[in-house]
Amino acid sequence: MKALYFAGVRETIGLAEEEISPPPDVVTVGDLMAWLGQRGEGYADAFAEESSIRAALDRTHAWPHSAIAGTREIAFFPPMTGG
Amino acid sequence: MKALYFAGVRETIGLAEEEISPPPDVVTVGDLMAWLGQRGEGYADAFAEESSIRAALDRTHAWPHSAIAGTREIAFFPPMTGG
Amino acid sequence: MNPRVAKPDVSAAVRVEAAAFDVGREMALLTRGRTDVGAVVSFTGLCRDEDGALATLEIEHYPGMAEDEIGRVVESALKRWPLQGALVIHRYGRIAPGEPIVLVITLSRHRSAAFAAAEFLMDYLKTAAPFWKKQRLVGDRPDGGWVAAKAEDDAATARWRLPDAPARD
Amino acid sequence: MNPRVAKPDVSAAVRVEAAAFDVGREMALLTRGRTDVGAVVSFTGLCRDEDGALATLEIEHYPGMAEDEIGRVVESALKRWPLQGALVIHRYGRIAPGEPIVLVITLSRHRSAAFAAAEFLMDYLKTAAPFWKKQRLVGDRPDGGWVAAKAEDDAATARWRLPDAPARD
Repeated sequence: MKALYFAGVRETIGLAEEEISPPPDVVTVGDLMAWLGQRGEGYADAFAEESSIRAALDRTHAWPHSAIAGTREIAFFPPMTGG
Repeated sequence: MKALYFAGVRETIGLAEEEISPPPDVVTVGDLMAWLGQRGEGYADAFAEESSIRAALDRTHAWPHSAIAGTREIAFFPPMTGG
Repeated sequence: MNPRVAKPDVSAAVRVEAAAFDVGREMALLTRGRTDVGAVVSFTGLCRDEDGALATLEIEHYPGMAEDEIGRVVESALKRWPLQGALVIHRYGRIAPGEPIVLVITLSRHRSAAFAAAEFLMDYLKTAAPFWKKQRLVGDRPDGGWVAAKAEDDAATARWRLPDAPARD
Repeated sequence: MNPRVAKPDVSAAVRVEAAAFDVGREMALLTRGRTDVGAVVSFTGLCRDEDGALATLEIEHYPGMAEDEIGRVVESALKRWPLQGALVIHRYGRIAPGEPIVLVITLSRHRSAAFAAAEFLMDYLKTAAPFWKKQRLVGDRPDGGWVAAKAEDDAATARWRLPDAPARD
């Protein structure tokens, strides 16, 4: 599964994208955030507050409870400030 | 006092403008409409229905009960359809 | 007419003219050299051909009052919303289908004021600016008569009325 | 991306690009040759200099999702209002104060639909389109950080929510 990081999340983690292989007990977006949060300091900071992160599964907005099964691309980013 | 007629009112009366000298008992816009309505066939038709006519005193919207004293220019026209 | 408003950095203008206007050009002139404007809303009213029935529209207006009345509506908008600029152009004379009739542009720091003021200006223009449209039709009977005022336009204007403002009719 | 809609005479387009756009030109292209459109509303979002503090804005976006998400919002607008056309352009990259960032244009027979749809599109873009703004400041400390999302933008989006639509968060 490809993970993409944008804006503040990208800067805090220090990576724009990477391949990840979460274990089978990582079922939801929220599970994945908790799992990623344990990969190191940048990750821990980026995922410290679940409510300040948004996620998209295959380029569609998702929620913490959304299931990640079958997803090819997951993205994490702060609340959007376009327009 | 100068009287101006626009759009359907102008066509029905057959005049775009004229000088008028209403008698002293013509006090309001409504009085003036009744007085003008007696000047001939076109006028009678134009002023037959008070609710379908709008008036302006010196280029400001007025009501049937508005007093005409001191007015230099009065205009009559149908409801507006600009924009 | 060009009613300059005393507030700094607010440019308000009203034009009543026969010639067609260029929306992009008017917008560029209003925003040129400015770095304090965040939102520009424009409304352009175009002449529809009524499914091919309309040949041309003839717009009659009350010279002098048209400018004054639009100017008053612009002043109301400037009092009501934190605008940085407002432009209204209304054409008169003969207008072909597809041509522009009316233009409203509003400038503000934020979008909500610019949107609300533009819609307010259009609603008031429709019911209070002294313009009348006559239709010239395609075919043997070219006189399509005067366009009738719409009750929905009065309703659209009424919703902007402040609680303490007197009703107009 | 250019999601053509099956309905006749409705042109919908979404563009995400670095280059600046020309509002007048885009409007002219949308209305060219048409005599059925009565109302054109445009919204242009400009980069403000924040009273001289801002040097440039850097807009990051999620390529692919940005186009898809705006396309979905445009589809919603087309379902909700009788539009004859809709265009959304959103820029990314480095943008100087005074430059345009986002453009929304809506076409309809009547003004109320064009106004409502343009405001709806802007409200949704603000909260749902994957763009993030970073400020570069004038002076010794150029990093102004990421612009924070505003609660008022969420509230503006929420008011368009239909009674049966699920909340997004």
